[in-house]
Amino acid sequence: MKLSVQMVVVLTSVGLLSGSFLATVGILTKERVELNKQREVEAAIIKVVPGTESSTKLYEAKDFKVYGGKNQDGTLIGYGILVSGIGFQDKITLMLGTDISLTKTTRLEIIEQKETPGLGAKIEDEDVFLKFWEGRDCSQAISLRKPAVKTAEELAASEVNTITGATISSESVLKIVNNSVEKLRQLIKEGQIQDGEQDVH
Amino acid sequence: MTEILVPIITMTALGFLFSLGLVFAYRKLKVYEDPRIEQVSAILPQANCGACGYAGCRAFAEAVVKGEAAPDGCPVGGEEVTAQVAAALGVKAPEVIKKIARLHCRGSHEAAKNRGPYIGISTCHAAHLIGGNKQCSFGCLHFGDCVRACPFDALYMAEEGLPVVREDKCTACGKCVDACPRNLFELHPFTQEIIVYCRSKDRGATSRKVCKNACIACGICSRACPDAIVIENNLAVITDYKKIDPEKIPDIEKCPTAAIGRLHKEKKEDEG
Amino acid sequence: MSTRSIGQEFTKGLWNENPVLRQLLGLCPTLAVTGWVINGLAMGLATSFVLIFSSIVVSIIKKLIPSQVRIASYIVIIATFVTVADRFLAAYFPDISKDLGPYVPLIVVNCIILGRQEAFSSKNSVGRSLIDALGMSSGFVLTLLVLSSIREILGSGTYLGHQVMGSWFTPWIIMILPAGAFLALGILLGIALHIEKKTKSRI
Amino acid sequence: MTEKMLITQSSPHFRDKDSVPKIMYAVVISLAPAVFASLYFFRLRALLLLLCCVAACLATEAIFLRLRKKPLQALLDGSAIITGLLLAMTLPPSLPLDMAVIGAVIAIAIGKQVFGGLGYNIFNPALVGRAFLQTAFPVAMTTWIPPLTKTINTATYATPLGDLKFQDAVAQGTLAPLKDLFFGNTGGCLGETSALALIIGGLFLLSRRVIDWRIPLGIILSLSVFTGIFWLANPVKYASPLFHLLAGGLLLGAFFMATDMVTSPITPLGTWVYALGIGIVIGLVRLFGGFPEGVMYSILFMNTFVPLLNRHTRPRILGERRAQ
Repeated sequence: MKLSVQMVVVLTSVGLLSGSFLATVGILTKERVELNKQREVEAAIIKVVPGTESSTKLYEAKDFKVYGGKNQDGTLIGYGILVSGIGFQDKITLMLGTDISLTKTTRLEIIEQKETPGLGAKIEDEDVFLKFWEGRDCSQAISLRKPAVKTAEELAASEVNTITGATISSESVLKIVNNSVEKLRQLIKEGQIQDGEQDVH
Repeated sequence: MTEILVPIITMTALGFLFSLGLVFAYRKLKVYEDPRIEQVSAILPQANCGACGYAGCRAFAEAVVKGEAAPDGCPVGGEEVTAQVAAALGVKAPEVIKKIARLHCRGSHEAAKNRGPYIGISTCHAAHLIGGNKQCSFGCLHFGDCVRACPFDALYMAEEGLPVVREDKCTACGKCVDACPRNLFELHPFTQEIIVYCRSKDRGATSRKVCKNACIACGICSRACPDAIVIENNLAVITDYKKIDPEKIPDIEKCPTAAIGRLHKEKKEDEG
Repeated sequence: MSTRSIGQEFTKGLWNENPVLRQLLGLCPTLAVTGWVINGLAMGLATSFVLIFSSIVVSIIKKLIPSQVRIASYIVIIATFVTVADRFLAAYFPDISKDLGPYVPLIVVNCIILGRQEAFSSKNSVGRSLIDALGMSSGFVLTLLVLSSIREILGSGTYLGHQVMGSWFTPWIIMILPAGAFLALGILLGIALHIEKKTKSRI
Repeated sequence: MTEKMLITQSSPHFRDKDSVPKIMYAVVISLAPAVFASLYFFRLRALLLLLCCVAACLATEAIFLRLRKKPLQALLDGSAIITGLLLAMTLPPSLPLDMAVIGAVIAIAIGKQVFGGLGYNIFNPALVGRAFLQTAFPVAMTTWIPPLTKTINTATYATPLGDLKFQDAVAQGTLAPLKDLFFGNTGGCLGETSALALIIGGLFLLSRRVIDWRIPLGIILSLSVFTGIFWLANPVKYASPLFHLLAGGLLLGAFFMATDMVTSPITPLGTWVYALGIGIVIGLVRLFGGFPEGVMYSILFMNTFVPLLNRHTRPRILGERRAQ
């Protein structure tokens, strides 16, 4: 009997102590962790929606978040869509900036990817991939230009460049982007997203 | 406040519930085990070498507690372990004599004649299959299967081509005895001084031809000490080493081929 | 229990009982996060932190814990320190924390840590456990450092993010992929065995 | 020492006029047409790559023989030269030479010597070297230049299989003509472009009975059937079996890589399974995989099964009966 009591007491108190310790640590670090996350998102919005001074979260679902970028006067100037989807190797998380009418992309940022280094990982490369995503016509589905071209001028309005040797990664990004633009358009149509309602701050 | 309370309560509750589960398991699923098994097991060297003849140290401990094995059954642990095991079981420790592996061959590169060059897998087992490269079909093959088998690093291959036992490291586990395809190793009490360094059953004339250090069954040793040494199958065999009194039998050094000899004397010479 | 000197207690973790090279423990983080030196180092230090503090705590309370609940208690203690390490990285080094991903929480199941608690801290004094944990941690950190140095220099041409190879060098991308981890670890293990054999035969 | 001694050697005590060097040099001769074809199409680049690979393989082999304290004569058995030649044959002509040297060192060191040298390796050494290069330098290994016989003014050029995979060449009608594939007037690795040269070399090896006829036949059959089914079902989307046979490294792999004596099965049944498996895996990779070409990976993949195939296809001993 004594042993059983000892077992219960010891394990319970180990649990109690560890719980208290973790609670303290959790409180001490919580603020910073959240600050880090927020900063990262904010930095991305400022990049993808040029001219942004502050941002608001407009919609949140799993792997799909919409932020609004506002200028100095507080008027909404564009959307930043934070979205994740399947790439060649693993999940690709990216943020796409569009103008307020959802007709033109402003910029694409890759937040997280684990594509093949040297091939698929070039989706993070400014000169090979990202610069071809600026100012594309997204009022219709964007398509991929194969084989790759040298300059953005050679592309049609709603075309983006492919990466030589990494067609699958390029296609994955394209698919994620087209889906998310379509989804956002649907949400706006349904009236689920309105101008700056849920303020982050 | 919830930020503090929720983790504390969760962890405490989990600890409490799981400990209840463990108490239940401990009580209901308990298998009775003789506590002495644990005790004996803790004393053993945990080398799990199998020299005792059981699957491992734990199995040996079970056997000792059941009375199936003797407390001195662990050759690796030696005297100390035997004493402790015996003490744990409450029996008197039997007198332990440390054993050691000895090589029964003196057919070095120089002494034993080659049959011819050997081309093939360089292990004793492989060479033994096709008769070996030595003219003597009983002697050491020099490929060192025993050295590789020794788990205690107690064997090394000497320049002249014979494995040498490091007395301080040998635990008499018997791995070399099993490894040698020609059964040239045997475990002897450490105190045994006289040893026959040959296993050749060839007739004297043949053995003399193939190896300088072979036993040629001349019988000088057995005549000097008829109680302890006999000639069997053209080979001198020590039947009872306790009956040999090496001090009283100087004749033993008269062996014409040095196939029988004294261990500890040699050692003293080395040291001197 | 232990009959080694304090010095031996420390140095055994560096070579003779090096957790990765000799005991082949903790291979999951060893293979997974050593593509870059900074990640390898962070992983090594996080594991060391958990190992050292768990060893201290376990050796302090070893007499209080009945053997029936020891594993549960050790795991709770280890998991607590792992959570601390995880939170700390997330708060102060968010980039590294993101790179290490699930491998920080996975320290809980790193065999090196529970292994040392079971094999050492639960039987030895606080001082010895601390020395043992320090030795094992140093062995682990050093191994990760060597492995990640090889992989980063060959795989990216950089060291700690600084370009060290000239422009003539094309990075061997295989080295930062899982295949490169296996190759590098295999060669490292081979070298370790070779050295071990050499030193042993000389005695 | 005039005394005559008996040489003691383990079995098999077997005399044959074939020896390792003899077989190896037969392979070298059979590679000659493909080597000349590569020299014709890619000129100096091909020559430099071939020399670099062979020299690096020989040097690595020599270092390892030295480390293992084995006689340096083993260098002359030709096996390292073949590894070097075969590796060079599987490299794109524009590959920088330092990469080729790294590949050759890996092929001999990791592919062959760590297993114990000739006869003990599990994988085809040349393919191990190539697999390493493919993963280490994916960009350089997938950049192609047109053959110098073509007067196209572009720096880079796609292989026929690359066109098929990434450019929908069948639907677009831009598939390379079979005539070009047959003579070798296309982009690709050094030794894979000219089907004609490979067939001449392969037939030479078959006539000398250096290689097992079942392996090339099995690979060609299974790939033809596999791609043929899809082609018949949808000729607009899929290329014809003949295209698949002539394009890429299939013939090089079927005649020279998969037939490596050390890494292929020894029983007839095992050989069939091995060869058919290679063909099907090539088909799977080419039609549905992420890479345009799958010969290298499929041979390496089937190499892993060789010990298993040998064990499970062992012929019954004469007179032995299955246990009731």
